Amino acid sequence: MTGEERLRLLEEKAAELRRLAQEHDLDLSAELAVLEQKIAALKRSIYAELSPWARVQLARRPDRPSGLPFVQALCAGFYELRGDRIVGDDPALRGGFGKIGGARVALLFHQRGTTPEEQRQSRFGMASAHGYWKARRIMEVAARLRLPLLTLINTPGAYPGVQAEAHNIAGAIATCIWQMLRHPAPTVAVILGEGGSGGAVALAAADRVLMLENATYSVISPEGAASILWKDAKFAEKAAENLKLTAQDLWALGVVDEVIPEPPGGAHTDFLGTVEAVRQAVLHHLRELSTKPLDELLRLRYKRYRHVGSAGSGH
Amino acid sequence: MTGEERLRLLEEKAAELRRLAQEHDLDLSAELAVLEQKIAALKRSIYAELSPWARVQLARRPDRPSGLPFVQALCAGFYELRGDRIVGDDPALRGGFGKIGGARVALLFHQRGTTPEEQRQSRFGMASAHGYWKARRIMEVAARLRLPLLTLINTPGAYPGVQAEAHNIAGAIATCIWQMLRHPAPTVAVILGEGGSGGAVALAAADRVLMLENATYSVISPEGAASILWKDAKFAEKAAENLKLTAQDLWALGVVDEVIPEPPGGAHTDFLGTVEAVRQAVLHHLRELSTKPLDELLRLRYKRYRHVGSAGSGH
Amino acid sequence: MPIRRDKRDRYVEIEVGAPAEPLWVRCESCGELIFRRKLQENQYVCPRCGAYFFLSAPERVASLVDEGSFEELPPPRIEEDPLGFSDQVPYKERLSRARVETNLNEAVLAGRAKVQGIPVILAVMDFRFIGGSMGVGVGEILALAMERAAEERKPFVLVVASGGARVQEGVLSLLQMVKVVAARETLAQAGVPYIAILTYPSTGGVLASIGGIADVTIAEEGALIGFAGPRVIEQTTGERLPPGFQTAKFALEHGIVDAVVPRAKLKEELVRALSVLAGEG
Amino acid sequence: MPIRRDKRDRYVEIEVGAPAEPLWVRCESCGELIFRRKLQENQYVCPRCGAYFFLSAPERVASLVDEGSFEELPPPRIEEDPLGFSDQVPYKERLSRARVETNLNEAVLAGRAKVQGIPVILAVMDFRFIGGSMGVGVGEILALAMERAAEERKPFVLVVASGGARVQEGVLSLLQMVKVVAARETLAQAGVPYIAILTYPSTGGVLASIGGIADVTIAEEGALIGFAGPRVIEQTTGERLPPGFQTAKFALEHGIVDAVVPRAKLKEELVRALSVLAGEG
Ligand SMILES: [Zn+2]
Ligand SMILES: [Zn+2]
Repeated sequence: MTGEERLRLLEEKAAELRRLAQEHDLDLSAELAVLEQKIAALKRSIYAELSPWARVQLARRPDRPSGLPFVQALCAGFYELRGDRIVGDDPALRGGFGKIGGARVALLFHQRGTTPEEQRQSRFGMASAHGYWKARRIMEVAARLRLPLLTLINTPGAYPGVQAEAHNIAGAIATCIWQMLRHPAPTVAVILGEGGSGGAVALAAADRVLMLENATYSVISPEGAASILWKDAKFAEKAAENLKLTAQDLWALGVVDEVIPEPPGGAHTDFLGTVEAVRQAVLHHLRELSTKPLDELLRLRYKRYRHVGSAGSGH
Repeated sequence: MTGEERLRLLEEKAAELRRLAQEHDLDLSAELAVLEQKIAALKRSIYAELSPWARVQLARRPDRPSGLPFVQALCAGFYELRGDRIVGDDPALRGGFGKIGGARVALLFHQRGTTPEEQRQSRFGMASAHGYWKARRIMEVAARLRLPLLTLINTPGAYPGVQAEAHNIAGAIATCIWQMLRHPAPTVAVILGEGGSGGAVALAAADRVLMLENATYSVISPEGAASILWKDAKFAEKAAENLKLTAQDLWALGVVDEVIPEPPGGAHTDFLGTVEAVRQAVLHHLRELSTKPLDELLRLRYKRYRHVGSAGSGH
Repeated sequence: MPIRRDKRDRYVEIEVGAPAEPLWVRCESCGELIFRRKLQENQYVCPRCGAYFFLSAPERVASLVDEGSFEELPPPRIEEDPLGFSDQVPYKERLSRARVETNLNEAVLAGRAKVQGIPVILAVMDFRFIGGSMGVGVGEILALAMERAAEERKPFVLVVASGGARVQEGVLSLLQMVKVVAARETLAQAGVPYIAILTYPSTGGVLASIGGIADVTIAEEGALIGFAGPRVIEQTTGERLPPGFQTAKFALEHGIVDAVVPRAKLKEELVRALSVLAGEG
Repeated sequence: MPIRRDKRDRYVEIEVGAPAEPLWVRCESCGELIFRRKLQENQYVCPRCGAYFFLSAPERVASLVDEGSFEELPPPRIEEDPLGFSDQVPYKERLSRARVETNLNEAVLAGRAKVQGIPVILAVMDFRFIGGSMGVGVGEILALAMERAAEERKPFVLVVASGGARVQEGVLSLLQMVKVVAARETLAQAGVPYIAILTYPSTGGVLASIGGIADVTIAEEGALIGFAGPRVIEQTTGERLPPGFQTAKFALEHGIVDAVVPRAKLKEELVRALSVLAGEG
């Protein structure tokens, strides 16, 4: 029996006990406490030393906290902006204004959807050219209003389609990076799930980059790397190890500023707890950044990215 | 016989004399000189006090100096930029870089075309949404390079089409006006032919606005005004008078800074002379503007447009 | 003052009637005869078919602000009829008539107001006043309102209802497009938010200037949003207009507006935007 | 090193051969066997059918600059193989092989040069070097070159020939996209012009960063310009690619580039742009 199977069995037992206790008005709290301790320990042991490949699977779960429900839970009063003012509105990349801890922020985030219908509609969070042109537009609004910018990233990558190319998705991504680097207020990026290549980095050129414990951030999907470099998609697991795409590895490389812990079973087991952990981390960094004058903020932002990967960088 | 008919007759006579002189090797220079003096005097008397409606006709002539040939004659080494980077490239609104009198400038201009094929292709100078989005893009490049901006206007108006609306032509025009007002270098607009409503004003929010003597600048075509206000397009001539659309009237209203004289027969009778007159006027204003620090330039530009039409403005 | 559309949600007839106040009004869309009071209670939306009727600027103000909170800004001094324009009727006479008919001084009404307690500067255009057209007067009122908003650091809210530029003021009205964009830049310089509400109609020079570059753009459900009128497009290009062309939904689908909201929910939507955007902290 | 396309100008096969120097080369497009010297004289364009062959970075430099004017910038010190990456071949070994095969240190060559007397900073990518991919080394060379251009107030010219990011450097290569955009901003701050020349191929993370935001963008006639490769698009979306998809002409028609120029006219085009843009006065 695998760890996950034993876990499921224990969880079923606990549910049964709870039902019994309620139906027959019994006090089984002691028994339940013991069982719940066992469950927690088992979860810890299962998820503590997850392989990169296992984290890739966790990061891709459709029930992973992200998208509009996440933003609505994170903010007091999210107000959405739609449309790039030129081509259309992309449901895969969303944005607007919200208040976090009383402060106004502009937000940009990927929408993957949880139901098949939602996922189809938002193309699993793969934003097209007009999604990134919209992001540019929203960044411009945020710049005018001097609002801090918060991005929440969860995408397999930018959408590879004919219309996307016709509307210059490459230029749109480059423009988003550029606009983020010039943003006249603090910027924080949080990678919630999958941080897939160009589609992720377009929203990740921030003053601070945070990652959830089981999120990934990579130049290419492990499957893609496997089929290009090993000429066989079956080497995805091996590619995942080589790519150093976990939060822990990226923290060690100095690419990520903070790893936000997830509950033992993964973020999807505790939506509100995850939201709260992200809120606290974001507020902490926004507060720190807000003490810096704008010119210093821009100078530090430039320095950070100018030297990424150069000898001597990292923690 | 009308003045124009007499003029044509005299010009035919002069041509005949020249042919005779050449074919038979005769010296007819004295006779020709007298005839040419008569022609010049007649032209002056015909064009000196043209009615607004007559100027509307002159401004619309397809052989009126403007567009790409004008820019190529005006500049040393015009280099064209194409495309809005999102939707496409509009042949009706063109732009790029050139040198005038040794100085680098960015240019934007309408292309009407002279042959029917050219006119069809550039929609008679009616630019669509992507034309104005391209203009925005070129203004952004010019702003980065701190280049003065010169616009050469000759359009019946923005293109009224389904695709233009779908790509937000209204927002594109508004954005061009906004971008011109923020341009971090001197800006000069020259109305060469027709300055038709929103399609013209999108490129006319400049530090200095110049007009050729027989150019027009109007909120609506005389025909449009006639059919809306008089419910009859036949009142176009009357509308033209009421609209105060001539260079002379607009100079008196303080909307235009300089009226550039045309040769007696109209700009189309002397392409290179018109180019040279425009070049001198543009250089004069650019030189004057270049002495002002940027913040004063922007302050004066704001003031000019903030108070247009308010009590006490004008010459 | 009903707004008519054809069955494919395209052609639109604008009728600005006399300011008579009959007890009963006929809905041009469904033919229903509606008790005027009832129509008013329903915010001038036909209770039977949902068709939108025009709202006057004072009615629109009342529908959006906290009761009694609207305080009009002092009107600017401007030179009227700068061109001495005369068509079938002298422009001065048109102005006088519009003033009598609407009980307004110009095609826009601007003032300080509170929206669910949030202080704003609000400007509302009135289509009944020479088609809500923008001449020097409208440009001046809008520019003053935006400058006030920038100074007082209050969000600027504009309700657009305009056919475009005021033809009778010639190029001076065209240049009001530049004036209002210049004033809009002072809002940006001050970091003050600007919310536009596009209604029926939002077209021409007003959409192609101040109406087209808000931070947040909300379309009322019954809005017409476009640069050129449907007739002009058909006549100039011979193109067939697609169903729903230039409707609020069309604008949303083409990325031109942030939301489409029924009239009854407009205040709620505005409050949602303002409560996130207003205030420094 | 021929570039192949199908008859509808779509599918493209990339073949980076060994650096052998046979006397004769076969054109994969028309089958012609061409004398190598002849091909070289024709700037690696098939004299029979006009198909484009790859140009190495040194060949490209020679084709654009005044003879003898190129002076390479000192190479940056960087940590190689930062992730200790190994697939079928360790990354270090791939690097060594590429260096031997190309006689280059990295996939880009940057230096000072003169183009018809106009001083520029020129960077040229080389597709033979691990697909012209951008890792830390390429990012660093490009960033240094742009900083030099900003300092010396010389136009920056970049010839793109890249399949995208260097996969073997993981996220560090992804973040080179940000690095080069940051350096591009220093050019903008200095008001120094940046001209990009897109060749075959200009794709992925290089096009979606430094390649996509030049002041002037010139496409070589044989270029492939796009974010995602044609195969990826077909496999992910099931879409049929239109004829001429992602060609230089496609990019021009969609407003993505300023000009399409045959290889033989590229220097002339560059001179035209530079002579207008270079210099302060
Ligand atoms: Zn009805
Ligand atoms: Zn061949």
